[in-house]
Amino acid sequence: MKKLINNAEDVVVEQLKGFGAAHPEIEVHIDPTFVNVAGGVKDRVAVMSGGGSGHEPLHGGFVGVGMLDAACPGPVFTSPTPDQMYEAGKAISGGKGILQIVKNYTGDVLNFQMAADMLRDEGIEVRNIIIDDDVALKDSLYTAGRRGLGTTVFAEKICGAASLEGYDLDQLAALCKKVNINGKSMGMALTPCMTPQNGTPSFELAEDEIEIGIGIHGEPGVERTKIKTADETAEILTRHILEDEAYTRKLSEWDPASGDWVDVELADITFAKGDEVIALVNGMGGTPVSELYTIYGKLAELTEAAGIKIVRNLVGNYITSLEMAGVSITLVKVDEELLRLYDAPVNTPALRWGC
Amino acid sequence: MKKLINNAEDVVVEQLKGFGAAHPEIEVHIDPTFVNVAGGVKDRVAVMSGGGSGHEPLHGGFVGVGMLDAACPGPVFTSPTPDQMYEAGKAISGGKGILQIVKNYTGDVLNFQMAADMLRDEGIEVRNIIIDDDVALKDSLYTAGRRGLGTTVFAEKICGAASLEGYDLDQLAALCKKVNINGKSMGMALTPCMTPQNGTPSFELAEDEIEIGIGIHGEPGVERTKIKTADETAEILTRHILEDEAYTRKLSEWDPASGDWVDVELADITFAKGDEVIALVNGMGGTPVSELYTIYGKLAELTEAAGIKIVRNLVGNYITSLEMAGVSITLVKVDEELLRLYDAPVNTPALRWGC
Amino acid sequence: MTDALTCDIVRNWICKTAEVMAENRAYLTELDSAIGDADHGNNMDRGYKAVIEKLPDGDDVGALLKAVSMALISKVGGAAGPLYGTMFLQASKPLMGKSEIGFDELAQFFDDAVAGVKMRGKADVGMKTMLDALVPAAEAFRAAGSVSDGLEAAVVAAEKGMKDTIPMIATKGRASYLGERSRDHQDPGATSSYLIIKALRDAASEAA
Amino acid sequence: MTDALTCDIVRNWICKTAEVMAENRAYLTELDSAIGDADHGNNMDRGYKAVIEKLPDGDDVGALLKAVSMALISKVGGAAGPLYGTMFLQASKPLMGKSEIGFDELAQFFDDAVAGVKMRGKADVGMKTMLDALVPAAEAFRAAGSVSDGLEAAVVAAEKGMKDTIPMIATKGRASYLGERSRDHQDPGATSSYLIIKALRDAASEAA
Ligand SMILES: Nc1ncnc2c1ncn2[C@@H]1O[C@H](COP(=O)(O)OP(=O)(O)O)[C@@H](O)[C@H]1O
Ligand SMILES: Nc1ncnc2c1ncn2[C@@H]1O[C@H](COP(=O)(O)OP(=O)(O)O)[C@@H](O)[C@H]1O
Ligand SMILES: [Mg+2]
Ligand SMILES: [Mg+2]
Ligand SMILES: [Mg+2]
Ligand SMILES: [Mg+2]
Repeated sequence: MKKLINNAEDVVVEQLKGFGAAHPEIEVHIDPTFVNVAGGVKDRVAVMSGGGSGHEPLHGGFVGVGMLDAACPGPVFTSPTPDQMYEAGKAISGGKGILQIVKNYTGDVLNFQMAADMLRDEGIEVRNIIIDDDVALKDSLYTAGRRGLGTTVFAEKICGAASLEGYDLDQLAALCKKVNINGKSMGMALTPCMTPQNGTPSFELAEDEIEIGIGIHGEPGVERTKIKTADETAEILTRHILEDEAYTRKLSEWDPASGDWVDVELADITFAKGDEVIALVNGMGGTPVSELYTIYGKLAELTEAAGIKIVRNLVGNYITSLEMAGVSITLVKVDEELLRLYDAPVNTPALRWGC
Repeated sequence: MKKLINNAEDVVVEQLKGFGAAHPEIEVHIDPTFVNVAGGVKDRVAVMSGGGSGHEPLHGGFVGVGMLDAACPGPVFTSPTPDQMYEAGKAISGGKGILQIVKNYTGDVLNFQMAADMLRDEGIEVRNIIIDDDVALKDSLYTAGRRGLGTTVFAEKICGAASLEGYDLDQLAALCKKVNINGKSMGMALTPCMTPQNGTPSFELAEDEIEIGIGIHGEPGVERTKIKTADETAEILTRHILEDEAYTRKLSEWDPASGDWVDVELADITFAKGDEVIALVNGMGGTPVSELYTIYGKLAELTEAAGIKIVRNLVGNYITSLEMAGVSITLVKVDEELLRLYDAPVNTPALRWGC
Repeated sequence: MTDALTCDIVRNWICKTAEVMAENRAYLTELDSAIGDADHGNNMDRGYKAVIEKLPDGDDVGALLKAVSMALISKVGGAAGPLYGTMFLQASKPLMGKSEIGFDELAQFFDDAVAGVKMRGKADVGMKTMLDALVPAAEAFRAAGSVSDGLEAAVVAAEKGMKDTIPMIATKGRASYLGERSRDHQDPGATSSYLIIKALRDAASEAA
Repeated sequence: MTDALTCDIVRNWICKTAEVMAENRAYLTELDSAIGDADHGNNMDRGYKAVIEKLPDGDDVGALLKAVSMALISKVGGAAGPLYGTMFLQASKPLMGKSEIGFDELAQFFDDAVAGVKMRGKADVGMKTMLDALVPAAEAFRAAGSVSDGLEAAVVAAEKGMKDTIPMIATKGRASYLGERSRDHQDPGATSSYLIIKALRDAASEAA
């Protein structure tokens, strides 16, 4: 296994120590493991997220002014545990409550829910909003539901900006849900990846095979096909996203009124002529950014043909799977509110503008 | 060969078209091939660079406000040709002359020199400054000299800022040389890479071998060893940089007085206790940013032990070799002038702050 | 085999389980790589190592099992952490302060364990999860009428339930993303549940 | 073999070279991958394809060779582009307006070609570059005294010079980065130079 690591068992810790050294404005805690903006949050809602490691820069790279106040990294590809989120929440809580942004994987959801309960016992108000934007998965009745992909990056950016603007916890929870139902993603892989602990590929792919609808944890995708050109690949992902039908599902949410977790029904938007969107062409970690631009070129062509206007774009590695080669596309439909909050200044290790 | 491409022969063109679609503020020209800030340059020195493709984001990703005014991408790993630099120069020239920043590879140097002569014939003043910062190569008498690595990124950032500050061509040429003699780099590879044209690895590395002192064109390095830990790897690169002895060589430079190319002797600095540096931990393309942070952690430890202060840092993919897995380290000694110019606002696809 | 579980037996069960998870780390991870994300063995091994470190002294079975729950919750991660954590948390409650547990309490223990997992994961049998091993085991135990017979029956039922997951199409957890392609693979969580129950039987029979 | 090169022969030489570069594209690139960056064959093939497209009509040998130079400069890239470009540029100058060239002019052509490459690349024989094929070829041609004998001698000398690069340690160009490790590999540029000279001989002998 060829990796720049010291100790496979301890890889997240050694990486976080380097991360802390490079970014003194971010506090790194090892046991339990979490990172947060130094000084915590004053007088506004704190925004936090977390998940398995191996998706860098997500989430730690998005901790900073105008985005996340804290992130909890789990072991590679394994969701973090409630004690991490509990300590992170206590460290950043600014008296106005905490918004947890959670990618929809059973482990992440269950651990964040337990942490929310623990924080609530401490008198801290917590909302827990799930991101499930992976259109590769068609139904929620016979699966754990759509996974959280690139829309997570936009939820973190937009909710971070909104917290600075003074949104309260209810408004922020509603805003986060709004981003989620307006965002759709799909990914593919040219190669598998290898976790340091295992040292073997997460799955096997022949020299002429690719995996469509891949997740970000090295889990296989929904379809395996022969390798395709960049344009064909971009077209498959883009069409799935643009032609995705109305998706309705129940997501578990904390209900302050009843003081319990309730299943709330949510319906995604479907893209239509005239929509304005933010586009993300995301590398899985091992694909050169130059190749991502070819994908973007085709995406731009297809959205234009569909009468959809890309008003902002990101091309690069934002939510990865270690060294996996591949790409995912995310489109988020935006209105004046979402675009204003997206354009607001942000200063994090992996996303910066306006300051 | 698993790549997100359409046509191996045409890969740079398809990538540039996507690049142009993603960044409307940058003009993309296909024949001859170059990219430039839309509108060109008014009343200040224009700063341009270029080189073989496959090192993205270098150089095109650094075109924008406060950095490069134009970049000329050659075919993958092959330096661009004089007609590209000639047309790019004419497109951006703002009447105050052009600074060419050239990585020290025979092909790049010869092509940029021919272009400089062509532009001069058009009455445009041109200076051509070579970056040769790769400490893996010890001597210049029996080699083509040290290669241009990460210091190039800082030369482009700092000279771009200086042009906005109003430095004239002589001052800018002197500044670029100052960055070069204050910067040292060294890289290593865990895996080779594959150009689209060839579709075979640029060299062979066993499962347990790494290549130290690698170049960025898939050319083998200066030493092949057994795979090492991240800390051992970081230590090898850092020691070579910190302990590099005074390096003196002759570099070809245009001499306005004599109106000819002359060999000018240049001596690099050597690092010493008390120095302030900017550090770059650069991924070769296929290495996850998380692993780069482990390298940074060790680098920070070693520089601190040496009494050298890292005052700014960059950790990520800035000058790559396609999907090669590996890392390079660059340290640039800075004074008030270099740091001020480094901190100045920049807005390019790959480097942005302050605006 | 004894017909009541002393605190020492329970402690021994926990230690045996830790050993079993270490031995089967690669095996469970391999099962998870086929239909999941290749970490279940790593997660369970990491979790039970923490359990051993944090195990309290004394002869309070409930306290012992609560400590197991807390350690698993804070160290396993993934889906299995909260699920096994909640399982032990629920099941430990009625046993607080008890230094020995007989058939009725153990039958209740099994039922509470199942209830805890169902509550946390909103799943049920037939969805290709740990419940396919836990539920039949709980039923078999109660039906047997004695601790010794019950544990033997539970192991047999858990093993069968584990094997029964092979032809199933997963509808919960990560494996569900694969739909049809999740068929013909044994569920890692059902496998770790079987191992946990088997370790209990072994601890009890040794005590005889 | 003819003892003067008509413009048609020169044109035929250029076309033959283009064919040879296409045939040897993979071979030259493979040589370059051993001690360089694996593109020399791609560069030369791309360059000579452009040469063919841009070849002017008429019977001016100098104009023909200048066109070759311009096409190579703008399409080969790398080190070889400026080097071969300058080589043809220098060598074409004395031949402007000439529709046929004899021994003296061809000897001068060889010398100017060498001078152009030396001037641009600041290199000389023994540094494991194209000059190790070009220099001996130029000397052998002049020594032979006639075009036909000269070209035969030049091909032999170029081939020997090419092979002589194998044991050399490169001190110029990309291969020099390898130091000792550049030994035991044939220089790609010396190889393409040999191919160019051989194509000239073949074009000339066909004309006989
Ligand atoms: N909703 C659920 N209810 C019960 N068990 C579940 C549920 N989701 C997953 N599991 C169990 O968890 C196991 C996977 O555990 P693990 O691999 O540690 O977590 P993750 O899937 O997050 O990586 C599955 O094999 C399955 O038995
Ligand atoms: N300074 C020089 N003088 C003469 N020939 C050179 C010089 N540097 C390199 N060469 C020749 O150029 C060849 C490499 O050409 P090519 O691979 O096309 O360019 P690059 O090295 O830029 O990729 C070498 O094999 C060598 O023969
Ligand atoms: Mg997991
Ligand atoms: Mg080259
Ligand atoms: Mg798993
Ligand atoms: Mg080459």
